[in-house]
Amino acid sequence: MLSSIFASAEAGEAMASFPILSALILLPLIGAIIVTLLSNRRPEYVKLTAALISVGTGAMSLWMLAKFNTHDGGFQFVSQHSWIDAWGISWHLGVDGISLFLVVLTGILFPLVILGVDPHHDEKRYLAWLLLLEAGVMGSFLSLDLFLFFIFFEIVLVPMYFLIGGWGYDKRIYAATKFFLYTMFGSAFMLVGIVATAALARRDLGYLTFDLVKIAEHASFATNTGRWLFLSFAIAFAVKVPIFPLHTWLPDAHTQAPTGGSVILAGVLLKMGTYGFLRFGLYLFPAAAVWAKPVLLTLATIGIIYGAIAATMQTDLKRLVAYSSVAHLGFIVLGTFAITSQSLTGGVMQMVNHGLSTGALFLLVGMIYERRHTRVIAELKGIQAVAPIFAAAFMVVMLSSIGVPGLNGFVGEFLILIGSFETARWWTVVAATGVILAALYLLWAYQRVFHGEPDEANSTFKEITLREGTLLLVFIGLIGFTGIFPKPMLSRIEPSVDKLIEHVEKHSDYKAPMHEGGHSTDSHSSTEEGE
Amino acid sequence: MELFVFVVAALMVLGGALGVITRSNPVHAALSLVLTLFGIAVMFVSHDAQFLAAVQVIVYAGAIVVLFLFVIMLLGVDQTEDVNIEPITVQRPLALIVGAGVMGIVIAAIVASKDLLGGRGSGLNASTLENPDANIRELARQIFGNNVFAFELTSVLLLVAVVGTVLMARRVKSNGAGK
Amino acid sequence: MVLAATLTTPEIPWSDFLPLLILLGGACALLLLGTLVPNWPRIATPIVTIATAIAAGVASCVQWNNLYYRKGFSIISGAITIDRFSVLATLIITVAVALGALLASVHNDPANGDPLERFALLLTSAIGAVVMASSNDLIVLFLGLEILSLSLYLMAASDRRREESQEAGLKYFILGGFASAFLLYGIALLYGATASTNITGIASSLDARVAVGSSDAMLLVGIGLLLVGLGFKVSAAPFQIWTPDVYEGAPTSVTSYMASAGKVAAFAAMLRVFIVGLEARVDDWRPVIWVLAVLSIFVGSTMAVVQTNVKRMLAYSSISHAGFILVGVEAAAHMQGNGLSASMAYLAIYTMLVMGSFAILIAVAGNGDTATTLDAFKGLAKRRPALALAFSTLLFAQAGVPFTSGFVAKFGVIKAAVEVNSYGIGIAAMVGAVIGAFLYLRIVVSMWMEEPTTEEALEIPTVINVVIAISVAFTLILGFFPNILLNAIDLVRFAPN
Amino acid sequence: MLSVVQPTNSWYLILAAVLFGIGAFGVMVRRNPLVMFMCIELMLNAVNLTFVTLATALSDINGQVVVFFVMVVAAAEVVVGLGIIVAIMRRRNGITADDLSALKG
Amino acid sequence: MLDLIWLVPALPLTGFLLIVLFGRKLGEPFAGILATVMTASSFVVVAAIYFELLSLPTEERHHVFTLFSWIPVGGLQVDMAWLVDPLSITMALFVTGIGSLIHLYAIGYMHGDAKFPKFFMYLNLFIFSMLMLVLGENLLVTFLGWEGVGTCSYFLISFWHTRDSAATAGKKAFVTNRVGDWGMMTAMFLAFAAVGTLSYEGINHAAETGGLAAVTATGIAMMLFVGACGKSAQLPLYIWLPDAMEGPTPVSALIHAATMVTSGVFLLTRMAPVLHAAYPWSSDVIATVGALTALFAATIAVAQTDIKKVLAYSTVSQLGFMFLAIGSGAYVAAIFHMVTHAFFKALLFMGSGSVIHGMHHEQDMRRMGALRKVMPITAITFIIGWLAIAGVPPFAGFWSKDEILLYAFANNRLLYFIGVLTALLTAYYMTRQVIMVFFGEARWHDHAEENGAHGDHTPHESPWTMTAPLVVLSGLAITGGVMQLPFSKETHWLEHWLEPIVHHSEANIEGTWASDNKWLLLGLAVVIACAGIAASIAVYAKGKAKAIEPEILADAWRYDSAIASIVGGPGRKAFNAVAAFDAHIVDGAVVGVGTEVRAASGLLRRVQSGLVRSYAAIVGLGAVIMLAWFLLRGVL
Repeated sequence: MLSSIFASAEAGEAMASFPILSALILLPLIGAIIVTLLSNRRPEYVKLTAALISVGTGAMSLWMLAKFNTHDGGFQFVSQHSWIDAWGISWHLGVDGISLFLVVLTGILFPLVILGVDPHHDEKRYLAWLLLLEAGVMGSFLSLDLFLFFIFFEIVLVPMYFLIGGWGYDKRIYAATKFFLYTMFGSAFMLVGIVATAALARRDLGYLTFDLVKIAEHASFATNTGRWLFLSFAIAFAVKVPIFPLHTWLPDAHTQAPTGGSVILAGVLLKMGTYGFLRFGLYLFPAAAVWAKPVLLTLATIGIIYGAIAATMQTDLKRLVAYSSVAHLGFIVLGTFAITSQSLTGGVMQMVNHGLSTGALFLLVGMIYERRHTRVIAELKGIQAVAPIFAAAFMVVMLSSIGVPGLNGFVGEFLILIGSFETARWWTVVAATGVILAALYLLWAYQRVFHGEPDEANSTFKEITLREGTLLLVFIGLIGFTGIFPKPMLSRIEPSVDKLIEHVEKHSDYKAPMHEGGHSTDSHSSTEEGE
Repeated sequence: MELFVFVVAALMVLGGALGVITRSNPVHAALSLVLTLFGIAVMFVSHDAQFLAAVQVIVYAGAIVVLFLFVIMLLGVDQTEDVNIEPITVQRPLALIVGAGVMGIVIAAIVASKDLLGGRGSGLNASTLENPDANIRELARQIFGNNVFAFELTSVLLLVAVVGTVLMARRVKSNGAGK
Repeated sequence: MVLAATLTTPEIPWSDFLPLLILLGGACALLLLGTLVPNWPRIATPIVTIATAIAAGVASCVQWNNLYYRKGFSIISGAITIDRFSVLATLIITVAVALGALLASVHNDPANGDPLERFALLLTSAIGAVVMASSNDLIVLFLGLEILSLSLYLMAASDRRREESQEAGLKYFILGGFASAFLLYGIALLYGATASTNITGIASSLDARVAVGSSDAMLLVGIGLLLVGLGFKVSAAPFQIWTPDVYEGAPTSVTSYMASAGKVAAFAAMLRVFIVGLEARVDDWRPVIWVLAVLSIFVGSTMAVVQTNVKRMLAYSSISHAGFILVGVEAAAHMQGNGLSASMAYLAIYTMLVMGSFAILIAVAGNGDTATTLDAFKGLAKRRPALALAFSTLLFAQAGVPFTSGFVAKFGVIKAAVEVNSYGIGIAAMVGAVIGAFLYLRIVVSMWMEEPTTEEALEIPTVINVVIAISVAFTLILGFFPNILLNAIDLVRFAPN
Repeated sequence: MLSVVQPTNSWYLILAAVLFGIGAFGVMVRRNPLVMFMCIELMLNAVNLTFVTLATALSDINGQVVVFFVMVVAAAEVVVGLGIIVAIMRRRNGITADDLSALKG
Repeated sequence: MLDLIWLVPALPLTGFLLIVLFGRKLGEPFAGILATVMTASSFVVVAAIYFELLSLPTEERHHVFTLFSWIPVGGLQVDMAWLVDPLSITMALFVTGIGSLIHLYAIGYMHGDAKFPKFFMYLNLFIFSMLMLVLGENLLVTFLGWEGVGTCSYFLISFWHTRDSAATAGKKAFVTNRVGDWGMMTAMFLAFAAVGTLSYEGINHAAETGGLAAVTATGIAMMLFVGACGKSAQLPLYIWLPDAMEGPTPVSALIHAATMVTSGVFLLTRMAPVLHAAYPWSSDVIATVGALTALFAATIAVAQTDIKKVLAYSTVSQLGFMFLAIGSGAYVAAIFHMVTHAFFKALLFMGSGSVIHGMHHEQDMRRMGALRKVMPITAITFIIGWLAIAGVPPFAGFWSKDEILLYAFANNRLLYFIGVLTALLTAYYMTRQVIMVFFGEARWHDHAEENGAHGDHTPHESPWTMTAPLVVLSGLAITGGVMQLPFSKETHWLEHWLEPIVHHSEANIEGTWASDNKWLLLGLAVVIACAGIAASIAVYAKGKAKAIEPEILADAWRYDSAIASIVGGPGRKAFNAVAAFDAHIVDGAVVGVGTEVRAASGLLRRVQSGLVRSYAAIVGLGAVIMLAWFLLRGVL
């Protein structure tokens, strides 16, 4: 296994002569510094620089996607340099099918936000924070070192805190502080867990290292120790995801954050939690993860229903979308801990899907706010009559969020459910009812906002502008494409997922259900004929 | 005899101490402090620490207390402080707990490990008629021998004291900034 | 002459405690020149002080190198020990002196009289601190502590313009005296129990008397009293009570110095006494350290929550930092792992952080050293963005945000604790850190997200900028490349006894 | 003489402990800084007595040496302390410890 | 020729996309024409394929066309593929056929509507989705169409979205359908878990070869039936269909009569082998639900006064018949009735649409009457439709209904009698409608002021675009029965045609009493129909007896309103309770911690009194406690 990783590392080197992953992190970081240093006199230059840098990062991520070796489930483009050798910490980056699309999504979302959404003051600082944020997010998706992951996971709080607190709405400071402290509280346990993991792994490895792969492959933990360690990680991720009942920071943060912030928050930040569950839950503590399955499945299911119900009753459109995130991420967690090829693949894909559709929803809500300076559903009415195109865009995004086949949301959701059904039958049956509720709260909201005769406040609602249109078109294009032709994604995600499942099976008594052809081989053959 | 000395000295010490904490007039307090110091000095003698006893009388009673009195007079703060009222609630009971507590615990500890202290050790070559300065000699050896570093440090300490007094004593027109 | 014949003085290797001599020399030179030289320029005083400090620092660096060949040794019949530990502490202290002097030089307000004594005291206090850090004898330790404390009392009270300053001085003095009485009593009982005041002597006698069936209540109570005294100096809860008032009252430059050098010296002493001297009784005192650590962290961070004066906030945060260092001590008390180096690293990093933070405080507080309330920081980002950014960096560092030295420090102690399986204290510490973070966030909020109360530009003296720059640079560089520090500090050891 | 019970070292130590306790108590109950300061002196003296007694008990002169140093410290402390007190008293005559509570909370 | 199958869905899709892009420019009527042409041409292709299939021997009438692999993950390999076989082609035929007719009709009906192009955009999208549904090679592709038609129906019901009732109706339809979708998804999960594939072949093959445990099969069947109930408006999920009449009439004709609502029947027929493999009681459940729905809806239809509501309830009722057939194992009959029903119900709907159009959007039958004079074509065609649905020979409805009743009798007498009763009612209420609308005296003058009221108030005949489809359909309604004539085995053309699909699971009633005396039953059916018509004439034309239209029937047995009140009352309360719980309990806990810390801080601050002496006391206290510990360690 390890050897295969290094093999792929070489492959990665061969493919990428220069360390693309490090570049993905450092470019935005440097960009942030440059932007800070630029003079305030020529704001347009500031914006231009930021845009260029983010676009550059996005391009690199796409290039990486192109160069990504589909059939290899291991880590690619691996770059490893010793960093804090005193503590056995190394700058170890790598990307596999699980993180691949999250990285790409990050690479795509940020330029869109930077180009598409204006802060209303202090643009320079705003952009600097955004770029810093991008660096942090990239880092946490790419790190293969526990310590490295933690610091990226943690550093992300700072720019997000400033974005919410500096450019948010009326209750922004409360929301920002809540977000910061709540998440920090979660990671407090993870830090202890990380150190403990390394310290205990030392006994098996003989040397101190925080290297994820080394620990996961070669260290074994006593049953109870493993469970405690898993728990310490789980708390952090559960807060980040967020899983019921640790979710209450999210509505505030999402609602108070500026549009760009919400998009990023929903688009990629939450995924750091679900991603963490995969990478540092299942991969690092397979046995414990299997042990914790029932609890997490239950919480996830509760989250799905609970989030949906709570969303239905929201009076603030943005808050409604925020609660819908709780429900959607419940699906992802469900898929993660059902541990089947389909559910995991679907989970990973759903991370991206949710990023796209909810991100787009936040954009649209932001546009509504730009026009009407309110997000209160009761104050909006009959917008479709005056702005049909805007309404149409909203409709498409909404349908993808509801999970209508042909759009991306469905593929992920369906895979999650059909996969989970095999190992978590009853949870899935209950969770599936969330599909009904999703239709309920979104359609109801849509009806109240867009249908009916517009009152005079809404009758002047401005139709979508060209810039907004193009921005949304990108989202809708991706939504449609992945819905109709998800295979390119799936075929890249699945090998890694299968590898992960094998890993879990190897290190625990868990056995994933097999169908004729089984997961790995069959899928690979299919991917072959796919290319 | 020994017992008698101890009792007398102990009475002086305790009486003085109580005086310090009860006398409402600082001057009286200072004077009762002298009483305690003398009592201690007596006990030093009965422990063959003649040199220390002397220093105790000279430095403490002679210098320090005088300094106290001097300051009291200088500042004219000899007005009495009403010892019967206590502005801070639960201060006195608390103080009692603490004082008695520390006292009790230490005493308990001492009693518990009495056997370590045994009787009168004989290692100290006490001053006798034939060599009256044995104690001083011994002390000197120690101070200028093994403890020479500490001794040098005391000089720094005094330096600080001097500098400090200069710093504090210098009159500055306080332009009430920060008020 | 009879006496001279019988007196045997230990040989004194002057070069081995060169830093001390340099500091002393500096102090004397300062006083003499300052008083004797006619129209001695004001500016010269800080220069001499800083020069002395730097010289001492260099000397200790040299010692550090020499220690590659000698693992550490105690001199002058075991009065003080020269080892990596003491040398590192010395180094940190000298740095603190240099920076403290820089900051103090800003306080040269004519209304405040001739600064000469204040700088002299700075140096003498440094002597005391260094002695404490390297003392191998409880008496020496006590003297060092007194030198340090007396100097600090005076420095705290030295701002004659602000009554708070004197109040702080007196409070500090009375409580300090109270505490050192306890410490001294502890030394006495320890002496009674081990027949020695020498730390290594105590250690050996403790190792020797394991079998003795007799109760050692006296020893333990002695340890307890000792811990009271030292706990007071490191301002560990519940002995932290004096800290906020004194830190707030004292001149800001002095506060910064107290918070750094004072803590370093006290912790160094504590580590040496307990780890080296009282190792045999570790099971008795480690739990107490545990409690003190957790208490300090929570008391510090909790009480900071509702403060409105930034200077006081930092005082409280220093208490919770003390708690974190105690976590390191607790880890070190397991006599394995690297709690020792972790705590020293924390002290080093914290010194730089605190210097920078207080430097900014001075910058904002203005000449009167009075405007330290939260309102004074409102909208600082609008008035001086760079300053605000620097302060935010330092605050986040104190909160333990990654890519800052503060994170390295916290991570270090947590790691040390967890490596020796004391998970409880690790988790408690981290949770406490979360509460503490709120305080830093509050300051950040008022700097970035609120409107300035005043528009008048605030001009910042160059020296302050220098200190801030140094501190921030240190914070960030260490945040990204902790190796620089860690590799060195991992070498920190006590002299083998 | 006829054998009356002799005071052992413990007696002295206990006496010292009592003295220390009284001193500590005094610090807490007295309001006049000078007197509080005297109480601290009491505590120091208690320690001195302890040292001397222990020196005898252990037949080790070092105990007395320590006392010597303690006295120096005490002297220095007094000087400094009185200096500070004087500085304050100059400004606000006749204040008590309780009046010094500008810094709190 | 078969390979052109891709054209079938492609054409409507193209139409959709074209209108999306250029709809505004095309405008009226070209957008409509484009859409119609697209649908019609796709009908032509289907017809061609149909004939090709006919030319092939039975066993070769089964072709799979794979576009690309849609969702391949591990064991789950779902292709975007079409299955061409008699069943799918039959469906495709009448979907596209009737579809194009309705398109044509809509050009006239939607004349002058501001969103004319958008309407046809939706219609084309719907046709596309419907074709995906029927042509799907596996459950998932069908589901794609399934959801697609649902969404389109949502769009079209709330087409006039400024009307709140329309908006609400659309939402209601979507959400209710979602309940069904839940069932269908669960069915898919079960199927995949059991068989490891979602393709019809795979599943049916497993079912036929006993590779599917009875319990699993039952589960799948029941879940599919839940789905079917949603789409095909069976009890208890039918409630959305009557409201769906808020949409434009062509929509009602196309979606809520002819095509979409029958997809449930189609699905169950597709999965017939699974039903067959399931426990017998599952079929009984389906049959019973069907029969009850039929009766239930029929009783309601009796008392409706809205011309479209009557047809809506009759649709529900007729769908009930089809499920009765399915439950009785009469798959062919079900399909047969689905087709004929498509003919005459579409016809009736469009007729009513024409009436409404002529009456300026008046829908209340009490304000009509004697319209046969002013709109003759509509009247005649409508009457043909009426005869067909009433079950009068030789019209199409008669044959299909009779076939169903025959099987029902063989299967379960009780259900048969329910069916007969329903037939009676059907004849009754349809006659009632015809009389109220086209006969009697004209009642529209006396409501001149309230009704739609623009220009003249005298109703007028509709343009040819609307009447032409009526004519065509009436033709089909007359002759539709030929597909499957009971006279001899040979005349069971439809049955032979569908042989490959249903041979395994079709119930065999050879030699049962029913099949032996089918002529008797046939006669009975005729009698029933006539009786119903006669009764209705007696009541409404001759006024011999008083009309029995109890309010409770008009209100659909209060069922709908009951559900509404539950959802709006306790349901809403419960949801609000959850929201409140989240705000106050869950978040309250979090906020609570914060306030607690503050409180503690305030408390500790009071200790920090600024008084040296109390500080000393605290230090001392701490010391005492600590020393106590050490003492204990020492003494013990």
